[in-house]
Amino acid sequence: MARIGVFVCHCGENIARTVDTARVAAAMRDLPGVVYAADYNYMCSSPGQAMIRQVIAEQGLSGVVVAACSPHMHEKTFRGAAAGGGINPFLCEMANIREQCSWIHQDREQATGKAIDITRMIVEKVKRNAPLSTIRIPVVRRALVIGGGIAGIQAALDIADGGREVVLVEKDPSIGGRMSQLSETFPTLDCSQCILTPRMVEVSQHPRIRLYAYSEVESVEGCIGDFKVKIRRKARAIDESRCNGCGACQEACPNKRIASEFNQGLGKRAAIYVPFPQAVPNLPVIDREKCSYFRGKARGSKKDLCGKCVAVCGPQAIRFDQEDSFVTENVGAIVVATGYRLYDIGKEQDDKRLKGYGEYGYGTIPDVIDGLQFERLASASGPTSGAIRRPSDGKEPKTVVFLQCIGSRDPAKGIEYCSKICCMYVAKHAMLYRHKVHDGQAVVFYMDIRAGGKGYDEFVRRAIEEDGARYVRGRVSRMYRDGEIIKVLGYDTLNGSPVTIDADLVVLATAMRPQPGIEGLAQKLSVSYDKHGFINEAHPKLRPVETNTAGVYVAGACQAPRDIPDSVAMASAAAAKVLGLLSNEELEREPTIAVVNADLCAGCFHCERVCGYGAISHREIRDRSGSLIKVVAEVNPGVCWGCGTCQAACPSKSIELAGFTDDQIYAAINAFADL
Amino acid sequence: MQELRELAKKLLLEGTVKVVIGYAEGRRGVLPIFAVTPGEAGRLIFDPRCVQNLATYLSPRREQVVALGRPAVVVKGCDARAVAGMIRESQRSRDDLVLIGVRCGGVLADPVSAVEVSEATVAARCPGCDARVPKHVDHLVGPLPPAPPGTSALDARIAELEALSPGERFAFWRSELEKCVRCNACREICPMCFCVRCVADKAQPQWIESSPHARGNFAWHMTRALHQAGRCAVCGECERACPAGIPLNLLNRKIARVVAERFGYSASGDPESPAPIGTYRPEDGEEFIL
Amino acid sequence: MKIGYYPGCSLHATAREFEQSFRAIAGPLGIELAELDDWSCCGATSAHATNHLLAVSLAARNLALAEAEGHSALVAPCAACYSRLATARHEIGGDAALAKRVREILGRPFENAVKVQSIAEVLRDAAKTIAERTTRPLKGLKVACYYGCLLVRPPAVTGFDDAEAPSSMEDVVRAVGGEPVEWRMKLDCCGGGFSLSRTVSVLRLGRAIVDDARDAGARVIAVACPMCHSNLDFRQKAMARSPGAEELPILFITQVVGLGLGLDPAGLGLNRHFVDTAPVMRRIAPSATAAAPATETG
Amino acid sequence: MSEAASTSTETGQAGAIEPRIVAFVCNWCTYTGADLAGTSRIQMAPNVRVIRLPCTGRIDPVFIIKAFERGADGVIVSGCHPGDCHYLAGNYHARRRFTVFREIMSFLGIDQRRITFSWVSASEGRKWGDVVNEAVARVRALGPFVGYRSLVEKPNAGA
Amino acid sequence: MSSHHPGNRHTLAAEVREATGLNAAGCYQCGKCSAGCPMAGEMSLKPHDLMRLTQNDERDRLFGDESIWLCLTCETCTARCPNECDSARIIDALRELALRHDPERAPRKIRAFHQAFLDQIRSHGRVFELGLILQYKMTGGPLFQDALAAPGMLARGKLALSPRRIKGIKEIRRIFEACEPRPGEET
Repeated sequence: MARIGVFVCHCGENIARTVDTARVAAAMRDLPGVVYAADYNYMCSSPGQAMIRQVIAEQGLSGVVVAACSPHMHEKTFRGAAAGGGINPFLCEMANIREQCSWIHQDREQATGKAIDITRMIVEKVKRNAPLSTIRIPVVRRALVIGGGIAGIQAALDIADGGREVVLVEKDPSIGGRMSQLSETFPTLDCSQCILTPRMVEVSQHPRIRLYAYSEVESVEGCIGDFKVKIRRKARAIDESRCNGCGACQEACPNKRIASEFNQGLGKRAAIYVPFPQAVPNLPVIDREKCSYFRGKARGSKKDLCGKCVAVCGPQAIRFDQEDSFVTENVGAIVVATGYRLYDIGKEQDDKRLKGYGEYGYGTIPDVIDGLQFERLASASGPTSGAIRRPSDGKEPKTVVFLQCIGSRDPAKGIEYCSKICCMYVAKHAMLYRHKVHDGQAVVFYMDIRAGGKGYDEFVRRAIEEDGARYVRGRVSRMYRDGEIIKVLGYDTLNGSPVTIDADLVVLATAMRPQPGIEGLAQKLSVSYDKHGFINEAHPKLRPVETNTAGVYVAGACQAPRDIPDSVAMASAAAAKVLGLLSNEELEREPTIAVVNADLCAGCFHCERVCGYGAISHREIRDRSGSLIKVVAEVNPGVCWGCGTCQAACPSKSIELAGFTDDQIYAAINAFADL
Repeated sequence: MQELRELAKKLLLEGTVKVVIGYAEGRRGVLPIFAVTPGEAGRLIFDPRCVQNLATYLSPRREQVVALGRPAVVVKGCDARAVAGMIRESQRSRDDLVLIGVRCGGVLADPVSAVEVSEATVAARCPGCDARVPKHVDHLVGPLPPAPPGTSALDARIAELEALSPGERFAFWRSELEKCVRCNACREICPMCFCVRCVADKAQPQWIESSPHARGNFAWHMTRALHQAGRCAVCGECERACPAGIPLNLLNRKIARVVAERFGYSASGDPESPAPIGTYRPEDGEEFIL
Repeated sequence: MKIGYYPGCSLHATAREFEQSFRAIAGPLGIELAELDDWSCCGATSAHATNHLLAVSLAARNLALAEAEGHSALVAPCAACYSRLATARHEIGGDAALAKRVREILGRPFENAVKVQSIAEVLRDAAKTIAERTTRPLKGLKVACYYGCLLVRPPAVTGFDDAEAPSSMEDVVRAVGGEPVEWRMKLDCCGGGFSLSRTVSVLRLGRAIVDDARDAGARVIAVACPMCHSNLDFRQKAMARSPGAEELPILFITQVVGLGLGLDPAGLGLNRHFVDTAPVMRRIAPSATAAAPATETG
Repeated sequence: MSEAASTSTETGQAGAIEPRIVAFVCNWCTYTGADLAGTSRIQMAPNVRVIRLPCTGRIDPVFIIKAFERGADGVIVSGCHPGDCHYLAGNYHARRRFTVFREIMSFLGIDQRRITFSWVSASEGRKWGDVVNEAVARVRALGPFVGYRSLVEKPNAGA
Repeated sequence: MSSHHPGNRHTLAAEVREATGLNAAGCYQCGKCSAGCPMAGEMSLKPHDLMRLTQNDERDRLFGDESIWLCLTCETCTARCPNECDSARIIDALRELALRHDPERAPRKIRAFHQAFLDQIRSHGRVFELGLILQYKMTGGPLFQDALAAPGMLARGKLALSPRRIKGIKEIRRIFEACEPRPGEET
């Protein structure tokens, strides 16, 4: 039989003015199971709390109800007092007779009646409260970082320097990401590779970083503190232990006419290749689509296949028979940093909402390129060794037109959002161009200049005032090839006249999009993403680097368009979160979580469908002989946040939310009318 | 008919399945048959009298049937929906089932007295059926009979009820639900009622009053309709099984329509299609919310 | 294939050769044209420029007629009529209130169930048949396919072809062995309805189009719109021409197909044009006699 | 027949006593909003008893049935606005659940004016007051819901 | 008369929205429409200006200018508008509103042409082009300008000499009446 103590607070005049607290206490005294009820001036005062502790001891209370202010105000206080009195804090609850009674009513009679009802309902609930204890989950104190761009590199180094082991997974043959393709960076115009390459080397040499390049996350199991991640190591067809990175193989390769990904198709590479000289790891990879050995093999041709690379490889590192292999890593936290790609204006799109730009030639005009391609043209390590030459005929363009917002802020053919970095890199491009082609004219078509950031607007002004970039406010309606040049038909909305420019080269600042396949990865991690595929942060303001899945964090341009400083800042923030998490042996969580009654669970998994946290897993129940009886739902206490949506969704009520069980709520409803 | 029997025999002989669940001539009309031998498979029939939804025998609750081993089951379009539902809710895996779809021209409201489908004899749910050719089945047998004549009496009745005032509807259902004796036949026959312990039998706390008065019955039938939303195949078995003759399929059909109209969802035969309850769209309608 | 046919006013007057040639080729291509009984004007620019509801209703009347006659698709060769009918269908389809109002105004059953097709769409879909039936391949005839505005814009309404890089008319020209040229102005407006009310604009726009086609090496411009045709054909004389530049015949796409099918030029109404079409015939006639027997066997 | 008349067949004597209303609200938005109403001293009808739940996603329609059985004349269900769920999407799931349950109740003849659904955020104390007052007014007009409670009795001529 | 308070439901933008369901506020003045407009050269107010003035509720400047009447509805602006504004449709609506606002403001020639054209439909159900040309020339079109053309047209059998009236002419008239802007809709 329950032994409940009820403490009714006057809160000075705040409650007592309109509620007859003594009558409330008296009414409670009449309830079965209530062994003590009293009213007092200030329950939250130390005498008030002492009173609670004392009564618990004297009366051997099994539950405490404090009828006072809102639980949001003092639940912690009184649960502390209850604990002090020697009972489980979750056996103490508050009846809100101030904010939701005395303060919103004047009629003393009605207010008192209502206060009695409110308190009675809580008393009935507390009779059915169960002691709960904080949940503790052991933490595997290592982290996984997905993506080896600048964000991933920064996060990995910060975590590793913080003393924790890091597993870094990169899908391409080398880390470095987009930043390694850039020539200079705004707003300082320092060389991108000069600042990035040392970081890449650091990663490769760091004792606490395990790098899996040319690898992808295959599957993820477990939860915060204990993820089991299966990683696919794609076959390079190279024995990494033997290869010394001399590069003789790519010299020997007969097939050197393949468009280079690193150079955005502006340069060529061989079928066996190191993506770029500073690649980390400095290992070649064989492109099986293009390699004549593998193609011959695929055709099943019998005659001796090409092996020129094998012939020249001193350490005998070429392994045609190599196949994808798998490793499983156990980590406690995961950082997603998969970065971005650029919108392609071609007719074929991977998303039906995107249309491409017919008015700009659907990408069929050779001298219309995108921002990353221009980076490669301007880069000293690029196909033209940094000389600005146009793709079609290698001539130096004297007039270069830059178009901003291509695909961005364009719900009709692209995406509605602003890609954020274009204003800055277009200004940078205009400058670099002028620095390299002194008699050249850069013309920029823009809608707005968004240069918020330290030294950003000054940078854009420099492009205009010192480097003579001509900024025209307006979108371009159409452009077409006219012999040697490209006719660009635009409009200057500031002086109200049409503008037609004969351009030698056109550079499109195309929108930033998340990497293809991001949805697949997000689903493996059960993190949510927006309709564009960007990973959703847990809270847009207060939890910017967390995701809806505990233990999974996000950094860089896979969350939204970001420039380098933002990405690095985010990466360090995520790293700090990870280090915080990994600083504990165990992590503590609120005990108000869902629990499955395995006997009653029919395994329909409605709970699993409504659980946004992916806290529900399948558990097989077998008899002694080991044969399967049934599969039931199971709640992962590390992942459940206690919203209780699963319980309402369960047809047979076989899942219960601790602290808000059906029994407790039923009791409250039952008690609401004193019939 | 022959096609069906040959197929069943073949499946049994080559050991693809251990039992074929189908319809056969019984003493007092058509009965379910569990054919385990080619001989028994020879008794299989399908005609408008085959009203039963055999999906219910796939429920894990039916231990004797489970014990027979891998089944093939004869399904009409509506029945196939139920099977899909059971698969979606992990009661059965698609691979350990063989589905024999039968093309259907509607079944009889009362298979005992009538034999031919006519506007007068057809089951209320059949006219306007969009699943006369079962989808997502392994085999499809029989010719496609002409579509059942007329329009659905169910929809007509629903429209009548909706035209009434709440008070009048309340009175109508009160008079209907007072008849319910809580024999649970509706639950027992329903393929989707596979809970180990039905919420109606839960005692601690007892959400649904167990005594068979109208109030407990309202609670039961409202809860049942809610739990069936988006799962019910509107096969009408519950209504057929009800000894009190309560028009349960009115409610089933009504809710199926709500789910279709509000969430653009219809219980198709596709196990892959998501359930409408348990998913959501941010832009779902909410005109009833202040 | 039987299809509802909405000629529109121009095809019974200034552009009667458009109708004449369409009817002439329909037979050989196995297309049965069922002209709507008692069709009325689509409302054209004048309606939608001044009274939207009127524009939609006038067009809708014809859609309703087609529905009543049991057609699933309706072809409107005149690009302007096509645009008005398709737009009405689109707007009514997307606006229940408008649909209701239009139904009241028409006072006849109307489910908005008829698909509206342009001539370019119909001929493109028949390209295979056209190629098979071609007896007088237009070898070496350089054709500039002119879409103008209403055939492919706005994409939300038309949608059978790419709004910025259409290809359906080119496909048709290729089917009859002609040589479509790549040019820039194929989507630029000719001045449309200003033919009478603002001739200066029409001449300016028309000239740019004809010049660009000529520069691109075209010997003839193929059109699918009576307004484009009269603006480019009837108005061409009045356009200033750079010395030495010869006039450019303007053919309806149906006439181009007709020539390919070996039909008699007069029967296609080539004689009705203001710009002399003889040069076209001279270009293709020799190849025709050569090609005829070859294709008989094929 | 008119709604008022119809409800009388369903409820018996209209407007006899003070209506009793149960409110099922989520802890993070509406409950906090109700607290704000208190701190802002926004006066409202005293007929509502609040039951606090973590999230609207936790609110099971059987709560409503039980409330009516136990003498509630009306029910309020309120939580976070779409997109504001403190958890992830509890309110979205609740919205679908109640979209269906409303139709069921309405089809069975339970006058939907007895049930109020609302989104009330932590900052909408004023709105909470309005929701409460309007709900009370609506239910008062309909009278006590004896029609439902009395389902236990054998039918009398009136019902 | 319409007040100019933003948000007032009688603003031009609000009326456009009522007539078309389109939101003129969607225009962010990028000028792509004006850059591609074949008539922009002849317009004193370019397409994006028209959108701007609509947003600002500057009726008098809009309706006092002939630019809206120079739109050919070639739909280039609509097809290329990055923010899906459908300017062509909005300009149509502006013309309609302008006529209600003050018919005399519309350029005589263009108005006369539209009038003549609609009269043709009203009286025959179809457009009898010779009649159209004649009426148009009478009611304001430049006389004789195209006189040279007509014979050519006739010679080529391009002009019917006598109008043909459709059977459903009553229906057409009814449509015209039903679509007359009601006084209630005047702003």
